[in-house]
Amino acid sequence: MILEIYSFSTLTSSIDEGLNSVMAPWLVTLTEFVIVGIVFLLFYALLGLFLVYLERKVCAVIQNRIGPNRVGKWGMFQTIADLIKLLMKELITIKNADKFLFNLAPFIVIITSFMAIAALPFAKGLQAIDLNIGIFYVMAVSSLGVVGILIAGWSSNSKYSLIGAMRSGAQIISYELSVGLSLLAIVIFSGSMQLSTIVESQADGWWIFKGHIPALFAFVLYLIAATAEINRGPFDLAEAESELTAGFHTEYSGIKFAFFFLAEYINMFIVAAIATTLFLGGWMPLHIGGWEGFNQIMDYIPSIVWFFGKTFVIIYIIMWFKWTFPRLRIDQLLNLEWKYLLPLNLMNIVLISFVVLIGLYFK
Amino acid sequence: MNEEAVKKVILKEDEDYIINMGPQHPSTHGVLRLEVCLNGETVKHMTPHIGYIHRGMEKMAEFNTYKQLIHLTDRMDYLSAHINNEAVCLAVENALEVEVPERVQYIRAILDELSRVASHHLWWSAFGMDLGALTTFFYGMRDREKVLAIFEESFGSRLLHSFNTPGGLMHDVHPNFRKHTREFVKYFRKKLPDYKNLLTDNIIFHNRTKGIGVMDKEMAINYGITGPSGRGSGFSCDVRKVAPYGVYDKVVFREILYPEGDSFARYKVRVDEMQESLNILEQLVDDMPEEGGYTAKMKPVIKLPEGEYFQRVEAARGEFGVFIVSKGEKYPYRIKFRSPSFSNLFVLGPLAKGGIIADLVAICGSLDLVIPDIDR
Amino acid sequence: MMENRNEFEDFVSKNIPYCTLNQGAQYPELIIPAEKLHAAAAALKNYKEQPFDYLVSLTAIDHLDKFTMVYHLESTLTRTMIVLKAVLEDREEPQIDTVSDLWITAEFHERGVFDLFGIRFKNHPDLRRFFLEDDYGFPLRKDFKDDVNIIEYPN
Amino acid sequence: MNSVVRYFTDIYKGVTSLWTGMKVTGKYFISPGEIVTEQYPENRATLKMEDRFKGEVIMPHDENNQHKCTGCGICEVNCPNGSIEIITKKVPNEQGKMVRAIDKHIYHLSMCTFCELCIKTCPFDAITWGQDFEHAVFDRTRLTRVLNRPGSSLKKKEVKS
Repeated sequence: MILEIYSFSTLTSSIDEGLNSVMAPWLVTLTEFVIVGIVFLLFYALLGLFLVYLERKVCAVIQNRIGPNRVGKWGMFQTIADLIKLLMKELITIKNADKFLFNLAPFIVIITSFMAIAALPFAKGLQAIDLNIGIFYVMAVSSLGVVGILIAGWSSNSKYSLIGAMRSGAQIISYELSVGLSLLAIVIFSGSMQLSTIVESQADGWWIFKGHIPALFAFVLYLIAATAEINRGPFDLAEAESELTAGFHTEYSGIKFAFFFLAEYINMFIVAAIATTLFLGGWMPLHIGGWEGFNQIMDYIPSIVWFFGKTFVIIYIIMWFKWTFPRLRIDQLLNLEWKYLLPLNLMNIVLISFVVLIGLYFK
Repeated sequence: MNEEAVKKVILKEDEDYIINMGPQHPSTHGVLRLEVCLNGETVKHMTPHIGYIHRGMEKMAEFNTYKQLIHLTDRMDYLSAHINNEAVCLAVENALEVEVPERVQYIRAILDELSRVASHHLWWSAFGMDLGALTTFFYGMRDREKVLAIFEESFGSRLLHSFNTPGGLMHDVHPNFRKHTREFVKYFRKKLPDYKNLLTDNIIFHNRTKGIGVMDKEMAINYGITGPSGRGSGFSCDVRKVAPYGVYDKVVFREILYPEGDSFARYKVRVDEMQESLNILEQLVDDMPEEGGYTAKMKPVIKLPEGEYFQRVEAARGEFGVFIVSKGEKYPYRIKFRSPSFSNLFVLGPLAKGGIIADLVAICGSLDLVIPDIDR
Repeated sequence: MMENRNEFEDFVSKNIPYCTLNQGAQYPELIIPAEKLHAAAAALKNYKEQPFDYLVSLTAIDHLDKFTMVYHLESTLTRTMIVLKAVLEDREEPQIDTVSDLWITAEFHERGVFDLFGIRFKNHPDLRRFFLEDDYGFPLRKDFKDDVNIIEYPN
Repeated sequence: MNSVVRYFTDIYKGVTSLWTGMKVTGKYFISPGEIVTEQYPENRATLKMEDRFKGEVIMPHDENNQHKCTGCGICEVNCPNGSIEIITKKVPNEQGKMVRAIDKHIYHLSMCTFCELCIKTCPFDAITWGQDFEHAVFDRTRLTRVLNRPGSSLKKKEVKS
């Protein structure tokens, strides 16, 4: 089993006890809220900056380039420089735009992605809130982001933006189904919707191995559908820079644009983290039955390293999609969902139910 | 409201959802404005607006001598500048009945094919990018750089090398020219499978281009669509075959024809043409004579005998024609450039009709328009 | 260039009797008066043995006393190229029939010619300025003076 | 049944075609091979332009501050867009006769199209291409240059042996 020294529960509980000893319980809750909020804000900003940097480096290597290399060693501070630039830029007010909604939209997008992060189990004992319907919550919250995109497209009084927003709406509503169904596969396997329970259930093997073919199938379907849901890769129709210049955020500038940009990358992290948690064992190390020595070595790697390692592998795959494929057309995109992904997913669910019922998976 | 009035309201022009693609738009590849009238995402009709970089080249050419106006033709289709130069040079040489050395003809043909490959490289890159495959851009540019390096070594400039002059070339090619051309052919043959795997065989790419913007042969001829776009509709319009100039009657090559007439056929024509150009290059480089000078003897001031001269060549985008009217002076009396992109542009409207915006972008990319070539 | 020249001459003398057929330096030239243009063009387009269905180039020449419209036509069947010339005597208000109903590509070339020469094309579906503003003048006419950007070329 | 088979073969073909595409980019990710990026300001020292590179028109001067330009004005006539202006003056030669000599050879780099006609037609090979390409300036007038250096004079023709 995973080593106790890497568990964050000792740290968190000691903070809790320390606070409890000096102040009233309601004040403790409030303080903890504030601490968690600040930690997540910092994490959010740093992660977003890092992901942008990572994407630029990955695509540069794929395209025989060097990528950012001016600010700092290997261009490490390039994204920070970009952020400072975006902060200093003018916020252009759009003529005849719906001012209130126009300003509200970036916040909706960023808050929803922020909320989804709260339920993710990052490491043993490091989870802000462990809901008993964790998957359901994450899915529900992350699909709220489309509301922000729709509002952004509608309120900015631009024809390109409106088309982009409408595309995005159609896309996310349909791909939501596939994402849900492929996640349902693991819910059936593990018999729980609580993220911590799902992770615990993978202590002796990840679901992608234990669930063999149907789980692998669900994983692939999830990857495709999730890429579509975050408006990325070959499915970036809402932005589609060669058709709609920049889609729904055409009219945004400065930090408001940065919010959309950041939210897109955080959403990528969220879907990768969900895939990690559900299919690849979350923060669980790689264990192979019977190889005791190997398993023990794996245990020495901290759980947080496992989690982020797996997440970034999936993030790399999503980036790999984007930098390889041409963009789909809107009708083909919907065809792919309704004619291919959804039927396959439904078949897979039936298959999994049988597998679980007969007990054909590795326990 | 009665039925008539309702109809009127629905069909009212002001109610149309009109978006202006361009003059600054990533997929119009220059200052072209497409006024697209939409119904949802479906294109109801599309009107191109041009003239944003009209420089009056035909008027300017009336005040330039035949040697001076060569540099103007560079600035039309800047991606195959050499071929445009050659058209004017051939027209003047034919008018004066000057025999240019065989070596010059070979060098010109090699440069033609190199320009064509470089131009198709850029088109391939940009077409991939139009469809959202961003990596193609860098792979295409990477390979194009090799061609440009050859140009730079011999002519000192990469894009607008006014290297032709009536009677021959400005100066001799670099001693390494032949070697580097051979190296490029070898290099690019190795890279062609990447092109195939990355885009040509891709299922998403097939879905985006197959059956999109179908133009039959009749339509292509009627609209005067030439070059790879015309040959994608089965219109045999390769000037190198139809009216051979230079040494093109001495080399063996295939005119690429695809009868389908959709965007994918146009794509295939260009990709196959790159390969065919490599075959031509191999033959030309082997046969190119070592001796023979680089220019015929020409008078310092060229005066064309009175008359009208028409010369056409196969540029990378289609048939490039020069029509010179001379009154026996050192300046042309009237000069007309028949540029391929000008004719090719206007089929975009009929082809895009009924498709959606993404199709419009795909068709526009597959026609391979160069805007300065349209505006002149 | 042209193998069946005799046949072509017969065809021309039968169907386009009002034209003068020159041998020309490069291509055979048919010179016709402006008002007969459309009939001649239609006859050439509908010539059974070698239909001149591909309009390569369309342009005008300003001869100071008259305009000449020049049409380069090619037959995609036999790859024969001819030049059709229509002479417009009236330089003040030049008018000529459009051929855009025969070759659609002519519609755009004619718009270009209208823009730069000021030749009006009768029955043209959409005759508007192409490159320049509406009040610019016709720059490819030899007597054009640019009042705004006066550039004198050193001749 | 046939359509079901076709449905699954379609999926199979599509996935394999996507995988071949991903293999190409994956291959370049693992072994990028040649990196095309030019580290421009850093590689100034090693950046060597081709000998024939057309950067600008220059007039070579020898160690005695002498050039070969006689001020004949052929380059000015041949320039298609008036990038060259020649201003001549009269100077006395050894015999005391007043002869024409170059005062200022003005070259407008901002208008030059690099067509090479001036260099090609110069009967004395007085001007040639310079390889400098860093012409970015904040003021356009700084692109107007006087090619002959101040105080320079015409080089005497060597007697051919």
